[in-house]
Amino acid sequence: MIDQSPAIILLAPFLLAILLALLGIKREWLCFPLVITGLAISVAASVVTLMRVIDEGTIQYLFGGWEPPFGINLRVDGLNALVALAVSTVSLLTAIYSKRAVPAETSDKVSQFYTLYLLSVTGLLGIVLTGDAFNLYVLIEISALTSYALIGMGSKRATLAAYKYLIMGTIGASFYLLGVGYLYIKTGSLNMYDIQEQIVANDLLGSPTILVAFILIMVGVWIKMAFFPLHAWLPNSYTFGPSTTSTLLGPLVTKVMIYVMIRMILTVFSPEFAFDQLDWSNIIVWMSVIAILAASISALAQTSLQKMLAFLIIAEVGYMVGGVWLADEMGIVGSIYHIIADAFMTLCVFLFAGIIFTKTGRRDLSAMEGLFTKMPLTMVGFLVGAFSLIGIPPTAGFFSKWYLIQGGISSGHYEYVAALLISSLINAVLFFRIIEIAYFGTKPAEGHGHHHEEERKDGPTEASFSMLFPLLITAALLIGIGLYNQEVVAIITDFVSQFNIGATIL
Amino acid sequence: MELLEALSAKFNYWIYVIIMMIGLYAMISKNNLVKKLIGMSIFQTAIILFYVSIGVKEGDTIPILYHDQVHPSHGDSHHEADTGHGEDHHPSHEEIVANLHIEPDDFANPLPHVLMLTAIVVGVATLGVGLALTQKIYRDFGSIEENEILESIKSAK
Amino acid sequence: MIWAFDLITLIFLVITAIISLQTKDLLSAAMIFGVYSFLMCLLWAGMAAVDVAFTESAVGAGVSAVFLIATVLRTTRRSSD
Amino acid sequence: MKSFALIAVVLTGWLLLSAVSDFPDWGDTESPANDYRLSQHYITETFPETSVPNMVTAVLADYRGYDTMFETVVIFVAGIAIMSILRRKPLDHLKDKGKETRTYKKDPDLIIDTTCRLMIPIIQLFALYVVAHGHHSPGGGFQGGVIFGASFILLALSRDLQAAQRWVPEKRVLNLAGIGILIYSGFGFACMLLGSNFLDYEILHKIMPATPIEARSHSMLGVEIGVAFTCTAIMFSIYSNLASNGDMKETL
Repeated sequence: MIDQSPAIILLAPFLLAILLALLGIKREWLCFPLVITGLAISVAASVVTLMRVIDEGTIQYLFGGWEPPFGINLRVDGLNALVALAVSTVSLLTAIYSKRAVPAETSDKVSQFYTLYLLSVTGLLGIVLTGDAFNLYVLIEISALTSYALIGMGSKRATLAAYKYLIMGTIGASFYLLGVGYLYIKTGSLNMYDIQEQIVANDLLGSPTILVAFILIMVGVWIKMAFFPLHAWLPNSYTFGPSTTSTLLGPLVTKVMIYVMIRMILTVFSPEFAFDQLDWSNIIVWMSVIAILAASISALAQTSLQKMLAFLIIAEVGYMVGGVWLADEMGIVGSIYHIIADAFMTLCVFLFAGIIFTKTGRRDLSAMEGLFTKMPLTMVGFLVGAFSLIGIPPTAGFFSKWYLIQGGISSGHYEYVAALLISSLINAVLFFRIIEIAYFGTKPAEGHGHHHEEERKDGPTEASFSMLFPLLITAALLIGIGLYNQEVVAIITDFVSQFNIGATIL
Repeated sequence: MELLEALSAKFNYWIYVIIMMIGLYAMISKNNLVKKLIGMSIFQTAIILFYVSIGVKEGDTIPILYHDQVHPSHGDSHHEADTGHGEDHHPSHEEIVANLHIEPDDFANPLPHVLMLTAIVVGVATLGVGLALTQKIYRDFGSIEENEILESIKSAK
Repeated sequence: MIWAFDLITLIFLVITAIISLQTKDLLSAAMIFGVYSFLMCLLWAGMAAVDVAFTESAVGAGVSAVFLIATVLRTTRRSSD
Repeated sequence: MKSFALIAVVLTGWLLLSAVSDFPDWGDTESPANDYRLSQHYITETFPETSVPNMVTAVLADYRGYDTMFETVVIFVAGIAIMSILRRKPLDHLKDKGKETRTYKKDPDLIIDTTCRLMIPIIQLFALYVVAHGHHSPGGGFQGGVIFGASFILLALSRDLQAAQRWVPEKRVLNLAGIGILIYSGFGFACMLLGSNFLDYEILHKIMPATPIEARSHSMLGVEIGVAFTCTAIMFSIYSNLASNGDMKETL
């Protein structure tokens, strides 16, 4: 059974999604346990797989027993295994949170919601694990279609946001598909490693078709990850959808797409092609600098908590894209570490936003008045997430920024370092504003209409256990990933060092 | 005539780009939500056209083995006469394979076809979800023109 | 594959695509989209991609067009562009 | 927006066209895609390895069976997604009933009714043939499933939604779709339980009266039937949601 662990990671949520679709319609109480079972198996399988990868190196899993170029395989190395573990853990924590939120927000469609939820996770895990370029497209579409529906189940505005996401997402996925087609016409293969071998064997790196394929895949993936000028679909989708949706998709979709970008650059096109031959590093790092600054400043202008967090996601995407295109080993290590750290910090703040929304029914910042006294534990969880986003040690966010800045300095991109620092400063302003409202904002509220407020303000007491538990676990994980950053980075460095990125620079 | 032959060598690839750009333009610039979705379908079928064009070979046929390749006993009348009419001889899989001669250039490349079956299905799924969203938007906002919807959101604020 | 057939179908494809997107009446747009899909299916059948053509004739020209028409009848036929 | 769209489209078009001159000629048998061992293997080895003459079916259901499973899931997701977006509770529908005064109940037209009555069984029979004969001729689970679904759509179009729903009520649709995927993945999980990899049909010869190579062929048929179940159910489900605007009452 150990041999099957890479497949079980994604087949467990898949099988339970189908069982849930069959059994859950009439028995709503079954939904939640099934979801938790599926995701818990998935997390366990991810842990086993990660252990195996550390012990044995790259693992292959052949579907149908066909050798790679003929069949589809899962190929798990240090990068995949870590990201898969992060994805399955985040989705498990979100699922625990959803216990009360989903029946409240999608009253009569609980089983459909959870089916889509599990299939969305299946899609994301499949994207992370697969070794086949076309299979990646199919799974991108699964995760995209489920996202459209999960968002579209929200309020009136959410439907429009989902439609916009559908149009943009389809353009992105189709560009990716077209890029794979351009690779196929030149190499005749679809397996990522085989494409790489064919490119080298036939000396195709100078071919215009491969160049166009690279541009198409990059643009497609950038649309999907909401890289700054192509981000239009993201803020409204994550603001108006049900809170469980944004808690699941916010931390995962963009990070998984960044994983796809790294995988494409490192494995399919090779760093020599992407970084040395093209020499676009300067342009794209500047683009990411603009992305970070523009998104951070837009975040300052928001009055709604969810929307502010959505813009922060866009800024974080800028960090990671920039980090990868520093074309420096440390930068890429930092980006990969940031994928994992950012998944958990975004989860942390989105969980907080979800708790506030279910407790108060409001999305604006003033909903947080006086929460320190009313929901102390929730605020502790939130503080850890906020500190991580700002980059205060010993949280994971500090270390990921540390590695990114080191990469920026060693590759000489000081504009990127400056943008990171400015964005941290803006994050500090943003979160201290919230903390201020939550800490001091209680007095004016008590000032007027005390007796009248009393019954209404009864509502926001401490969040229920099922909501608090994932938040506190996430907060603990953030500190844990921060404290054990050496171990995590060792796995990542092990993976990245085989590409000799530092050596090829200059 | 030779000019046309030369033109037709890459003609498929040119036209696919043109159709795709028509679709893309509609997706970005059209105001009507249904029109955008029609544009999206055109955009996706153009990509399918591109893939299918990759798999074409000069003088090929459909990627299904000929009947008499797979069932040699039916086609091979001499053989039949030797063994006699009375018993029906069904050759085993190994026997057929041993006598099988397949010339790869006779058949179109099946791989793009397989991929595009998936892409067509994805296309209709996306179209369906898009249409469902359109109907929901019409139910909520009473319009399927993007600018009217945005105005009604603005005036509601 | 007969290249003349291919050429003519391709040109018709471009024409139907443009007409389908330019028609102000959405019901006709949906119908012409069905024609477009059917031409596409012919083209693929000509290129020996029978399975793809079969699927497209069932899915693209058949079911997709029905879905589009259903939506048009459930919303509105008029389009501003 | 229009000028921006034009610039984006022209740029993309130029980018795509710039690579066309680098492509191998259309129909070139020596092009990398056609000449590489991948497509060669699929053409020459498919029959020896799976005993299915239709290469597309074999590659679809066996070599790339994992892809096809998720393709079926895409359909399934679309069905569930449309239901979750559009479906409303009957109560919601009653509220705004006042707005719509059109009645959709129509008298069955004699010609349409009779034609459809004659056509639908034939269409369904043809759909079954397409599913079952996918190994030897074009067709398979998707096409057959869509055609079968289309026969119900035709029934709903020619009479009304209720007539079709007598055959496929909403609950049965969802169950059918789930069972379809369960059949597909069931073959995969059965392989896993017997100690092989997911979807490695060869191992199924232990529980099937067949040789390992025949086991592949038979499993493909089973898998295609699963696909057909899902396709039939979801195509009708999408139609009935879209045509009734989510209330499952009135048809077009």
